[in-house]
Amino acid sequence: MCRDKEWVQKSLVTGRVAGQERLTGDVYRIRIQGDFLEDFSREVKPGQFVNVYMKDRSTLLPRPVSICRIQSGQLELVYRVVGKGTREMAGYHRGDAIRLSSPLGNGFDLSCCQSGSALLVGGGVGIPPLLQLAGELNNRGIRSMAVLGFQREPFLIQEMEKICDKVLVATEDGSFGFAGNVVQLIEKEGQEKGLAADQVFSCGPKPMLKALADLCRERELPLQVSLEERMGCGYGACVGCAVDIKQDGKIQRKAVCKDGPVFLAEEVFWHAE
Amino acid sequence: MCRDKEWVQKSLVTGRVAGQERLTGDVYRIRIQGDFLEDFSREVKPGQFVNVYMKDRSTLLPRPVSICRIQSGQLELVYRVVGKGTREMAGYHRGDAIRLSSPLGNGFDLSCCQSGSALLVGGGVGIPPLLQLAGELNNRGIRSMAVLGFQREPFLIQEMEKICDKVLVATEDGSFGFAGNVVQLIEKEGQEKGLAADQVFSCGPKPMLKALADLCRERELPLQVSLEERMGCGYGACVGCAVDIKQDGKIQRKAVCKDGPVFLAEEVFWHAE
Amino acid sequence: MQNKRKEPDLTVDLAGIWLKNPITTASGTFSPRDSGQFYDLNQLGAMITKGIAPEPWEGNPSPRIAETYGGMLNAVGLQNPGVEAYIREELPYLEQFSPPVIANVVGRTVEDYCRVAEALSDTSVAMLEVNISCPNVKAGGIGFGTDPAMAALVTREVKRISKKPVLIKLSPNVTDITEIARAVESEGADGISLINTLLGMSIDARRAKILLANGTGGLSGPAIKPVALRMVYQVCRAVQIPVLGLGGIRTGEDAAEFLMAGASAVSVGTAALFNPLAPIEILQELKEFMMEMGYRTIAEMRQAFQEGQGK
Amino acid sequence: MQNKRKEPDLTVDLAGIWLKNPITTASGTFSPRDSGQFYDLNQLGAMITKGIAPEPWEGNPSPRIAETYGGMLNAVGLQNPGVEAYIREELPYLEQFSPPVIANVVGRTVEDYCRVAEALSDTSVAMLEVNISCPNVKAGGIGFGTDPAMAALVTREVKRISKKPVLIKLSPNVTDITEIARAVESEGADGISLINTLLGMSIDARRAKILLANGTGGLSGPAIKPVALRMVYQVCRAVQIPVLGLGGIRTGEDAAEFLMAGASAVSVGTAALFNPLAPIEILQELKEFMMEMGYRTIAEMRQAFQEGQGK
Ligand SMILES: Cc1cc2nc3c(=O)[nH]c(=O)nc-3n(C[C@H](O)[C@H](O)[C@H](O)COP(=O)(O)OP(=O)(O)OC[C@H]3O[C@@H](n4cnc5c(N)ncnc54)[C@H](O)[C@@H]3O)c2cc1C
Ligand SMILES: Cc1cc2nc3c(=O)[nH]c(=O)nc-3n(C[C@H](O)[C@H](O)[C@H](O)COP(=O)(O)OP(=O)(O)OC[C@H]3O[C@@H](n4cnc5c(N)ncnc54)[C@H](O)[C@@H]3O)c2cc1C
Ligand SMILES: Cc1cc2nc3c(=O)[nH]c(=O)nc-3n(C[C@H](O)[C@H](O)[C@H](O)COP(=O)(O)O)c2cc1C
Ligand SMILES: Cc1cc2nc3c(=O)[nH]c(=O)nc-3n(C[C@H](O)[C@H](O)[C@H](O)COP(=O)(O)O)c2cc1C
Ligand code: FES
Ligand code: FES
Repeated sequence: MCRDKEWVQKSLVTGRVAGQERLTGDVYRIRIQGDFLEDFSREVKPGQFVNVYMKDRSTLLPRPVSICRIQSGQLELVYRVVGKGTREMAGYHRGDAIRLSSPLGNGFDLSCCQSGSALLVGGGVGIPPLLQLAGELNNRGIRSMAVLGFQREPFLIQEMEKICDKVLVATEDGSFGFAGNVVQLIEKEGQEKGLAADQVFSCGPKPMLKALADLCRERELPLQVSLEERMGCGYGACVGCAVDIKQDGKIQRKAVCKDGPVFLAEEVFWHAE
Repeated sequence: MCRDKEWVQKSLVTGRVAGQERLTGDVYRIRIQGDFLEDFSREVKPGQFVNVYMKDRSTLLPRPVSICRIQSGQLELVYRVVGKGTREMAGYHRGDAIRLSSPLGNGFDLSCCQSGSALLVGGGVGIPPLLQLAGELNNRGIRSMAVLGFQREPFLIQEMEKICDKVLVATEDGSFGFAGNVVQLIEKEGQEKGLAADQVFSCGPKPMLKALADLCRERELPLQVSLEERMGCGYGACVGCAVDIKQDGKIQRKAVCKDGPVFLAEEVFWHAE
Repeated sequence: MQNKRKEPDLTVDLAGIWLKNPITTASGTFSPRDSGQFYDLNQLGAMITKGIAPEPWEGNPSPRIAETYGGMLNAVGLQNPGVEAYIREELPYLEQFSPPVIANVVGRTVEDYCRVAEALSDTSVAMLEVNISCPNVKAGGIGFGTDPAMAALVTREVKRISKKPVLIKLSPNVTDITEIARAVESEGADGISLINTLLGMSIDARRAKILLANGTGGLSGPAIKPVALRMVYQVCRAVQIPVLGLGGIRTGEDAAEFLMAGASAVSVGTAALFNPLAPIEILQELKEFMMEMGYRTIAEMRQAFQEGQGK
Repeated sequence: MQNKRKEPDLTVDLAGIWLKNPITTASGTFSPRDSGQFYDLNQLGAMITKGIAPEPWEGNPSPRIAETYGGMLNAVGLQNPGVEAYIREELPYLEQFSPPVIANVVGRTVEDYCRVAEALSDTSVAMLEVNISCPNVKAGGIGFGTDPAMAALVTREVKRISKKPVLIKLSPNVTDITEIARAVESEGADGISLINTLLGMSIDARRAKILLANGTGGLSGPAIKPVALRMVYQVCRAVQIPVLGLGGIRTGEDAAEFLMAGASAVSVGTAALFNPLAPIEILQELKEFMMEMGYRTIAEMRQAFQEGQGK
């Protein structure tokens, strides 16, 4: 709709739920079908997200969810149930309608990665966008290793293993893989085997990103992080999703939804929580 | 739930849609199943209604709908789509949940009708409660005749014909039966064949009820009318549904949901619209 | 935290009255005989009854109710049978139940309020809740609650005559709610209730008409919760007397938010209209919420909020 | 009625500016480059841009947004790049589109407002919309819009300096909106916009914390529509100057209600956040509504309401 003018590029679309499965605990994967996916897959960049609009009309604001991958004509989102909106999504069944936006935001910047290898660091529901990223890096002939952290039960491991050279897993409680967090795991791995990566990409909870940013600064590794913030519109209209970004020696308030969600870690002003 | 105290008699229940059909135009019949119907059918009186609670959480208030009949373990409601709530109901499918209250309000007073015959006058979606009433009169051995008015296409005629001795139909546009309104039809019928009824019961749009009230007063026929008003709670808590009732020489504001919806026509203070 | 699964202590003190839990019924949305058909009234913290005037009021003509997005408008116009009928017919019925009765009082003049307060002084009523959202007919119909001086005057006069503790129920349709709150505190109010409804209007576009017969009406329900919560928070920090918080409470967590903001107890209004079981469901949810979070008392929960906030 | 299927004439006059339809974008909820990715901006009646101060403002820290029942709270804090950047980067982009630009102006002092008004006087901006919901730092942070004298002062000074027509955008957080409306009318405002957001608060019960970093925020969206409509109705009857109505408009019928109540045009705010296509969908629905009801012009529709109401 409304693609008549050159600058009118985005739209809202209604997809159909092709399937839904629980990956573990309260984490679900929903698969969505629709004609629009042809356009989406042509344009989408790893790290972009879609707005999911709810049916419960008391909850008006969109829920931003990262694109996990688009495969076999299906858009896959992986999400954790944390509140009203995600609870609603978890109730969708095959055939139900789901209202979405076009892919939004700027994804990971891959222009820096023409060759060499990449380290992908994900925590919990920060992992989904890394799957799409791993696929894209693979397409470009860039080798990648993933370090994935979970509270307890892991998910998306097999999918990542299919694409990445190596996948390391950490769980907080040690129930699976390394007992601890991803940053500890990376440090341990680095000491034992050395860490060779030309670029680090990460998505996950803020404390994890912050610790990773410290580590990467020390090691002089370039790091891109995908941030989260509460949103009003998700497309750049309200400036509701501000993060503090250091650029040109000044701190500037940027919009996660439009200027991000991916930022250079060295430019992020990490507030003490 | 909460039937532990003697005075705790009412509840909210969740039924299942057993089926839904369009009767004509924008008039639908929904059939509802549920264990609670055993209680309902024991207690229900013709002319009572249920509150239907919506799923769209932006529309909070209950929709009052008359009980059309309870038969073969199913509660039947017949309603016209006029706005958000009834549009939602029309979208329910077999198996969907529907949230309802216990039967509410006072039904028609049948204590006056120990024998003899009754005239039932209904207009549009005022007809549904008359079906249940006709059945109850029938059970009590009281003969009834129905005069039913519609804008265009009639509905519930066959059901009424099965129970009533005679059913006369009027449509505004003359597309079916008598061309005109029910009051005109009653007058015509009365002139031709005489109108013998010990009691008149009616439900329908206010102008119809008012005209009928005038007619019945002239003919000295006792008339009970079922009224409508916008409701807050539907169970007597908010006094939102006031009608003016003349009692003991004074005009009193009564609650349609609790003191009605059925009132004696001679006691209703008919405001000029 | 330990004691995670132990039932919390829900008792609260509201201006000197002990309530077994903080859930009360908002005035005008509760009818003992009718609400009591859905749940056992003994479960309530307190029963707040509809606004009572010295004489019967017939209220406004219908339509009195309009649904709005996430809320409703009402223009019932404080229909009530008058204080004599209340004492004769309502109170004896209420006395069957254990929760204290808080009588909501309305008036068109200061004398009106005083007459009701006087008449209720020797009854079983535990407390008065004086609704000052009513228009003052002697001041050209300006609401008592929109002017600090008038609010103070009503408070002073009612306090003088009443043998019962007095809550003053504030109107939210003001520029500075803390100014009104301080005015009634300084005249001796034992506590403050807030909020009453926001003034609103509904138009039926298809009929090209104002929907309510009265023109405007009072907006209530979940839609107004953020305004109510803000005002409760502000007033709790502006005065020393206890606050009864209400406005849009629909869930146990909603109730917890008002209690965290500083309310001593809460009322459930519109939610009880669209769900007759709301008061007891909210009570149950509040209990479960406190158990899940490990709060043993309401005070402890409020404390956690104050410490988290640094205020 | 005849002409039932003929397209209605949607043009309106807003304080001397001709709009091809009454649908405009509410300030702060519209970004030309971003909103324009969803629909053709040329379809709009007018483009109202976000609040602009004389210097860049960084706004409040995050979280700035909280969802509420049927609405939302925002505490963006009027982040903006300042009037120079606006003239340099925003206006040239806007000039590509045909609808007039209405620049929303914010300030912390009267001088702030005047500096922006002056800077915009020789630009392509068609009109100013002066947001007086800002706190006046020289008056202890009291909102300009909550005091008739301060509202009048801003109006007088901005009118003196501006070569453009001036709408004053009122805050709804006042006891008597008509008092403020009359005050700004008497100082020469060309029109009035209302309403801005209601002051609210949100608490995250599970974290026992206030949700917004700023503490309070502005409530907007469908939840507030009844309050907005009431105020638009009241102000349209209190002043002679035209009114731009907004607050919770989400559908074509919502827009029709504000136009019936007396608004010359309307703005779509929060609805455009939860549905980026809202402005043009509302426009389409309004057109269809008018066709269905047989209204040929906005004035005819308003007339029908006034006659039905007897006012
Ligand atoms: C760019 C981006 C990508 C994301 N991708 C994913 C993903 O792939 N998988 C996943 O599980 N989660 C993801 N999230 C987080 C997800 O948006 C929230 O968990 C979700 O919005 C919560 O909605 P709710 O209604 O269940 O929770 P509620 O707490 O009921 O939501 C209330 C409001 O707060 C907002 N909100 C709550 N938590 C968050 C949060 N963490 N971030 C942003 N807004 C929040 C909601 O959008 C809503 O407006 C992403 C967030 C962002 C910003
Ligand atoms: C006692 C009683 C019995 C009824 N029985 C039937 C019946 O058997 N079949 C049937 O089709 N209709 C019946 N009605 C009317 C029915 O309640 C309304 O048509 C329905 O509430 C409209 O809801 P809506 O959301 O579709 O309309 P909307 O216009 O969107 O509703 C908005 C609000 O107005 C109220 N409302 C709108 N129209 C009416 C009305 N006519 N009466 C009361 N409230 C109204 C709604 O309940 C809601 O709160 C009855 C009404 C009453 C009072
Ligand atoms: C139908 C109705 C009637 C009311 N009557 C009264 C009243 O008599 N006295 C009073 O102080 N408040 C009255 N109120 C206001 C409520 O007690 C309450 O303050 C307001 O509705 C906000 O709370 P809520 O959103 O939980 O309903 C009434 C509200 C409604 C909806
Ligand atoms: C995120 C956001 C930012 C806003 N920024 C401004 C602003 O800069 N200037 C202004 O006058 N109003 C601002 N407003 C208020 C809106 O323009 C509008 O008056 C209000 O939101 C009510 O309308 P709505 O319910 O349609 O959103 C803002 C509102 C929101 C939600
Ligand atoms: S959420 Fe609106 S600009 Fe990012
Ligand atoms: S609708 Fe509440 S008393 Fe009738």
